[in-house]
Amino acid sequence: MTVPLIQMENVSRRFQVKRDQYITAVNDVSLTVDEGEILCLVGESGCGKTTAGKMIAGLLATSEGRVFYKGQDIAQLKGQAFKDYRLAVQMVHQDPYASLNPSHTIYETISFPLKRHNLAQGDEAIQQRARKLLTMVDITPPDDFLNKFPHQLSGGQRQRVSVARMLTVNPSFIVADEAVSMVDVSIRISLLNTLLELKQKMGLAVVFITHDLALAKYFAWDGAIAVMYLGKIVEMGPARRVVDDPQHPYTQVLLSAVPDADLDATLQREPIQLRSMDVPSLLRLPTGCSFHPRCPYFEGEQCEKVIPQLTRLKSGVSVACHLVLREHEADLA
Amino acid sequence: MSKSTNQQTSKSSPPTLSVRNLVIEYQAKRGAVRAGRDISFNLQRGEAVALIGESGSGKTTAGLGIVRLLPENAQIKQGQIIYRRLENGRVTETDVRALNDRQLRQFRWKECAMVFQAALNAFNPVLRISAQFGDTARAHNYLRGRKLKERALHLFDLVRLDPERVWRSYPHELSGGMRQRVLIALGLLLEPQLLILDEPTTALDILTQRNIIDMLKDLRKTLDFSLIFISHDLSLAVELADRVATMYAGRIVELCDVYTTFKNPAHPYTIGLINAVPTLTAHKDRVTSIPGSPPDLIDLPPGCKFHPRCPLADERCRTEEPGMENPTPNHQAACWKWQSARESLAGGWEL
Amino acid sequence: MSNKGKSFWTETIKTFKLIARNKVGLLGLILVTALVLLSFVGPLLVPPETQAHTDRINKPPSAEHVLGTDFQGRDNLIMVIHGGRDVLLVAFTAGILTTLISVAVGSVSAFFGGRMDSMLMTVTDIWLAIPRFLLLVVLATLIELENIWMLAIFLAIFGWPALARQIRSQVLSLKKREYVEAAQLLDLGAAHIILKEMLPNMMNYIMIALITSMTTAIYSQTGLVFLGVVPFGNNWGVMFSLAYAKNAIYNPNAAASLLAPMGAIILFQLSLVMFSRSLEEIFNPRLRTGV
Amino acid sequence: MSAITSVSPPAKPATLRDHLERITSNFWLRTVAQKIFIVWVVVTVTFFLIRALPGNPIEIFVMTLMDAGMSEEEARTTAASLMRIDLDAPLSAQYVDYMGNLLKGDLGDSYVLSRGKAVNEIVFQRLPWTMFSVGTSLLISFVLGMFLGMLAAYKRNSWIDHLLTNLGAAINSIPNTLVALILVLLLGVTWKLVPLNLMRGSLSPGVEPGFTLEFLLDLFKHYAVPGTVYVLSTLGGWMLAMRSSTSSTLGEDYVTVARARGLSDMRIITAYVGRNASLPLVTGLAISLGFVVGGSILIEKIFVYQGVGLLLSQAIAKRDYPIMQGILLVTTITVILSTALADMLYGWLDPRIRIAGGGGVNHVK
Repeated sequence: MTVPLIQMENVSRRFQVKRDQYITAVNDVSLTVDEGEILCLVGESGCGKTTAGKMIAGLLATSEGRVFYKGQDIAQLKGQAFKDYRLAVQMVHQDPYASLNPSHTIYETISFPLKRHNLAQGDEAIQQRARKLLTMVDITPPDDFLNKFPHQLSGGQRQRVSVARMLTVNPSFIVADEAVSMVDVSIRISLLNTLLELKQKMGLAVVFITHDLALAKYFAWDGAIAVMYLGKIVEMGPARRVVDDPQHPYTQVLLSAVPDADLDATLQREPIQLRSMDVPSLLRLPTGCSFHPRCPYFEGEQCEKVIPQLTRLKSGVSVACHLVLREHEADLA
Repeated sequence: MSKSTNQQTSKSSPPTLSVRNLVIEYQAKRGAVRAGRDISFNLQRGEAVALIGESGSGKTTAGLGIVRLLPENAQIKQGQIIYRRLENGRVTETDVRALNDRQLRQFRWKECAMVFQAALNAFNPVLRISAQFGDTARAHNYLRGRKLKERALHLFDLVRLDPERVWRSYPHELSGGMRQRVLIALGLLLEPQLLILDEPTTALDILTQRNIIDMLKDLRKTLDFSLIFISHDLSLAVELADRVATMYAGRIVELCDVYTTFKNPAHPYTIGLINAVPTLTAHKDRVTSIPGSPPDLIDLPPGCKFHPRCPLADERCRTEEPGMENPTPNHQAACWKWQSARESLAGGWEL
Repeated sequence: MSNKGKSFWTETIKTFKLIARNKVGLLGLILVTALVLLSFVGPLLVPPETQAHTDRINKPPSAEHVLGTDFQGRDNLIMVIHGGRDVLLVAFTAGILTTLISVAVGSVSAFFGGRMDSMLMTVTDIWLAIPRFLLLVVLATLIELENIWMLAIFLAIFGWPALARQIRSQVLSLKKREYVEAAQLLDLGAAHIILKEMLPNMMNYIMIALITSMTTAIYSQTGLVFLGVVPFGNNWGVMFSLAYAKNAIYNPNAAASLLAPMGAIILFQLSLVMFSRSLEEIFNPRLRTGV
Repeated sequence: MSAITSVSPPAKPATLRDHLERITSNFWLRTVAQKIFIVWVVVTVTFFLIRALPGNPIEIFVMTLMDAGMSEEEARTTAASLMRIDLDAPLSAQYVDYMGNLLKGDLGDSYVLSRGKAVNEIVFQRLPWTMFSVGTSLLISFVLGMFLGMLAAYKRNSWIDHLLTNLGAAINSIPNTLVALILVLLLGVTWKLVPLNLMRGSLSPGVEPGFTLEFLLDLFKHYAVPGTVYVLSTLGGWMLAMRSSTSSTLGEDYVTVARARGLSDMRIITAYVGRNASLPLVTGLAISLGFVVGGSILIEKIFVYQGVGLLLSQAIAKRDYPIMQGILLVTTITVILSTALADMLYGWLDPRIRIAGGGGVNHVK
């Protein structure tokens, strides 16, 4: 068995909000991402998807559990091994207006990592490399952009520059946190396509964080989707299978609730009624299955008291729901 | 006074709102930002029109222009906004641009309520919800005291809120979705005949968003008002609107019913936009993006403003801006190639 | 090499152009420069007034003595020229020290957070809540301030808390910026992050902090001198305090010896405030690139 | 977290409420502890500075007494009794004694200004005057500054805005001493608008405090000019703060929505813009109180106003340490109490932080 590129093992993360109040943003999450693989973390705001991404990228420490990079616990990495990890795992942020430093030109932005890590020697070589990277992310012609400042670029262009900056260090793993949600609708797809091309060309693994299920399905067409709710993964599996045939009640509700640009599908759809409209507070997570207070298929004691474990079915989809697991008892992988 | 009265029956009643050739500009250091260019549309009684467009398309500007709430550096350069109130079968016509300050204050909210994008901050944080309802009622000599409270509680019930609790609350004690619903209830307080919703569900999570959409659908069935719905999200238009006005570079480029917009769009931008949005059901390969990026509103290209991104553009498109063409009486598109656009682009965006 | 030199000059010229955009700021800069020259170069050109002239005590301004003479018959203009150096040195030193302390406390507090943060902020809050000027006065009587440097240090110790709080919130918001996170991910190093990513975007706050602490230092210094708790030499503060003590305020002929040093102090304060109006323009990359 | 049992929708109110109340009590405890701590720091620092520094004031005082003809023993006993300390005890014991006396409210006796008179008696005689003049001025300047700042923000970039902001920044930077002297010179000497005797002292000779018209008139006549100085030297700060606060409030959505709701301008200006914009200034009120009280030492000296500031400047001139210590302590406590008052006011004005104020206002369901 090969070692996965990134593995999260029973990872939890708590944040202190007041003196003795904690919220559990990520709650006992395990997942693996192999080289060149795509995983979309999908969920509503506050479900912990960004926190999970930041822990993978090493920007946040875990409260419990471990994150492995190529089989090594990233919290234990030192020296060269840490440096390898640090540069191998990069992130694309959400806000194009905050991801680039307003006081540096595009050239400076790209040259800093090149110089720091000695990835190109001499002004000429650095310029050359910067041009090449900008071309790779479709910022063309690069010479028109090298001496510009971020505020002279459009949102989409800025996101492309962020991608180019990250490519300077030849990463093998990218966390893209809502990377297109603040970009105009008409250019989202081309930005995603650029990312997909780069992934193809450079064999990158990508964790794509989004609240948009349709976008997740598009991006992770051949990859996987993990649906998160209140800090936990409730369903995970091949992207198209999860979207087309959702198992977990939450995924079903979510899919039936999303406004979709498919006219026919939207007109035909029957909404599923929730038991309760209110999202539980992260300060006081429900016991048992966290979805039980809202779940349309709520069954009673088991849902209320026992935390369902994410379990793999034969179809390749993992689900954390007592009901589904009972129905599929025969199909457990 | 800019009001004239004429009698008409409600059956053949004229549109609630007529916007004609509205031009709005912002003053920026670099020059005039042409945020609204020649915007024209009618909103029929009881109808819902969605203004759809990307950031900078002028959709919010149009909404703010209608209630004359533009920021200080913006100005309505020309055009006409006619609002028609229907009461007991009589139509009262109001020229919104001609209203003085006092009349304008009365017009706002009583005739036309605008529910804003960032409803999270739509309420004064230091006043209870009850006080803010009271303020609104007092400003328009509407109900007072117990009657007002009864009316408000009834509205809270309509928008699926716990009435007594909300009435006593401060805004910060309510969640984002609740605040949005309170704001919609406040919008309905004075029984306006026109409601403008500007991105009412952005920033809310999906299930809350769904709840509000369903609630709005119900409200449209039970109450009698016309609706302008502003959004960047085509899929929301499907849910709520009767007709869609697609906006690009400050102008409406296509205007027709929802079904046609999706099934038989005529403007290349609309076609591109629909194809650029992935859906839950469509195959990955169906999705294609529009090349290039939206134009700079200070330095607009000549001719059709979409021509730099349009694969069908020819010399005429580059020099001459098309007016609204009529594929059918109820379908308008501002494109020289409206007749052939859909067919030409059927095989894909790249030609 | 030549390239670097050139870019330095173009940057400098650019900066001046930006200052010139704001007329008030430009005037401020000119006045500050003029007062600095007057106080530091002036004394080299004009010999000091070392003795009393009993024949011309408390004369109003005349062609011979443009700003009149004081209670000992000394020329007020010469006294003003020689009385600026100490005031300005204290202002600059205290200003720089105050800024250093507040930047250090503010950024350490924000950067490390946790216990360090709550400890430093508790100290800051305590310092803020005390009537500091009274304490300053009392302490000044206990600790003899022998020279201007000690006075500057003293003023800095009393001046930093409000600024430290501002710097802290600034650093806190910068720390959360995505480009700072990106720099962390790219392993660009703490020095790079602080100096290249955060500092340039804080410069105008720091400069405003510097100017505010300079005006505050002069403000407090004026008060201390007037109370007579910092005994030294000839400076603008001592001049007007002495004039006041000699009842110049009730003697129309002597008004000039009160107004001349007071005018100098006010002018310097105003020109600093005016100059600070330009800072926004100087440090805004948007304006720097002229788009 | 897992200790909380069964949560069925909707969440039960009681537990959340308990939670809030626990924080509340914590908050008050912390606040009170912090205030006491501040007072302790001030007292301790001054105590040790006065006694531990080389050439410490007490030794000097003893020497002065000996120069005046007392024997050393006599002099030391006199000093010790005036200051309520045992000069022969170690410093730590002196400190304990001193703190003990403080807790009993005994600040020692003056030893130069009016020898033998209890410091707290002297200080409390003067304190009302300073509180009156500083408090009134601060209130006037706060209200006026808020008004002008709002005006400037509403007329952003007009000539009146430029005039107000530049003027505000200017007077804000002019030392209050100079403002006072200029006013005396202009009003009293050059233009002769105000009789000089109204700028010396806090009451005319022969006027007795009491609820008489004569007293009140005289009080305000003497207060007018020094009051103006206080107002002027703080006005700029309030104005600039209010301008920037109002500007950002004007950009808030709820103001736009209030306009869309057709509310009257007056209602928007007062309840929507004004009330929210003034919130950050309320916290500043407490800090500025400390600042203005500090300034009173200069202003009262110039106007011979019979407050603690003047007393302090006299004590400094004569190096009367018990009085200096006493004034420092009393003003620190006053300022800190006012800070607490401002905090409470803030909590009352802003429902969002009312949780901290306790009481039954939060009804989170």
